Amino acid sequence: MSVRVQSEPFDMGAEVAAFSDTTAGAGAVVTFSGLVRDEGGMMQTMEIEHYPGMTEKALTAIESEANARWGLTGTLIIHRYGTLSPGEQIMMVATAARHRADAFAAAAFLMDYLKSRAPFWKKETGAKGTTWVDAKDEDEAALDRWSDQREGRGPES
Amino acid sequence: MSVRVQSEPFDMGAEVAAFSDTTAGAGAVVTFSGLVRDEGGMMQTMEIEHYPGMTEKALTAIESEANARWGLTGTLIIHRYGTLSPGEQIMMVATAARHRADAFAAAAFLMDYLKSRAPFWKKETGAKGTTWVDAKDEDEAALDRWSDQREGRGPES
Amino acid sequence: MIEVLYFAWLRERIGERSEQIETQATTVADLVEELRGRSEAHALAFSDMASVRVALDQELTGMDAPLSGVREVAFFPPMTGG
Amino acid sequence: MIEVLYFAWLRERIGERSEQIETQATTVADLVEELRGRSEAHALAFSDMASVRVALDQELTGMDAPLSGVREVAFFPPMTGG
Repeated sequence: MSVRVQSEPFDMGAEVAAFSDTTAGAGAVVTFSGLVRDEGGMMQTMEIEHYPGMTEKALTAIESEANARWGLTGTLIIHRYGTLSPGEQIMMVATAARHRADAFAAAAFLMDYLKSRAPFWKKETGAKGTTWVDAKDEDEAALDRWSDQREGRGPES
Repeated sequence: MSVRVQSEPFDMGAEVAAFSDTTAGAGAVVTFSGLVRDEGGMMQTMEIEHYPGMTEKALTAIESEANARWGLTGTLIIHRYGTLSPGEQIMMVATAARHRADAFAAAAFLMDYLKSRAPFWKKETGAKGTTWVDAKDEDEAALDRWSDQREGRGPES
Repeated sequence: MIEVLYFAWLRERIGERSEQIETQATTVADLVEELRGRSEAHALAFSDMASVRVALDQELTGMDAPLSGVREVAFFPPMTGG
Repeated sequence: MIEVLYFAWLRERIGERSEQIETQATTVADLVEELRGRSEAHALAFSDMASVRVALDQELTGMDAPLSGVREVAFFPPMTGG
């Protein structure tokens, strides 16, 4: 388990390679990375604000919950804050498990929780000015699918 | 869209980095990689046989179907054949989309089809001898969830 | 004495990152009522509570949560990470 | 004349990667019946058809598929990629 909150860019390729190397026994590794969309060249910058102290706690809690729900051999969360340009990596999660269904479910779970339960706020500056990104109803709704105590297991890897 | 079938190892980190760089407009990138499990040190080698000619066709068809079902900005499939050692990467898929639900669903779809519909066969050599890996009923069952013409859209990225 | 923190557009509307507040409020909702009285900017920031979330000592909670023993209260809009 | 290919344990049991076959069989099932007669190894390889899959000209199909115009027939166990 590992959580990093940083303003510096990270090297997705190097992170994935390092993560895969450290997950002994894994048969399946899933990664997700979120990028600043360029919106057809209309987006100029994205600023990400966070709540230092709470952010690390919230991410660690989310990661612990994923590890409690699924048989994982490794998890990683990296999230940036500060000013980002289109095409830049905002964040990534990685999950490793013996079987692919666990790795997929855990990565989707981490993302759903991270979207709506970790204290980050995005502000976009584009051709139309500067606006705070609104939370989406469907992101809140996405959490409902995890409300069962345990997920049923899917196909094995 | 890109499909590669090769005996050589690939550099997961470099592949992910290159893939992310080429998916203009993407907000979400999901990757899956399959590794040879070490089975607590009991696994010695894995041999992967395939059907040259049909393999590339089958993977391209699977990739085209994923692109038809979801709004993707990029897909990549790499699958190795030949003799592999524990911990080595067997294969990877990557999907890029504006929204995370599409990227996750497409990656899971590619994996489910690739498991049971691409002409690869695995033979494991371990402490107990050499055996062909049996297809799993749950892998066949996993295909059922994609039998609807189109998947409902999940939460947006 | 508790420390009240603001993030994102709540911070921008109120014009402060944090305030030290001496209060007798027993719940978050009581505290919000008090804060509204501090300035027009505060009143505006807390005018639509459907768009405000609260954390007590860095744990997400609800507006009816009790304040006893709490040292840090944070107000912010719904989170948009990922 | 069609080319018949074998993969994985079908290849190992039959002891050949491919065979050139002159046949009048009209379906895959007919061809399998013919192949069974070629040797004991063939008969053994095709003894449990629940574990055999077939592709005609590199397209996955079923045992009742017609052979007309087909140049390449491949037999193999259920696939285990990924």
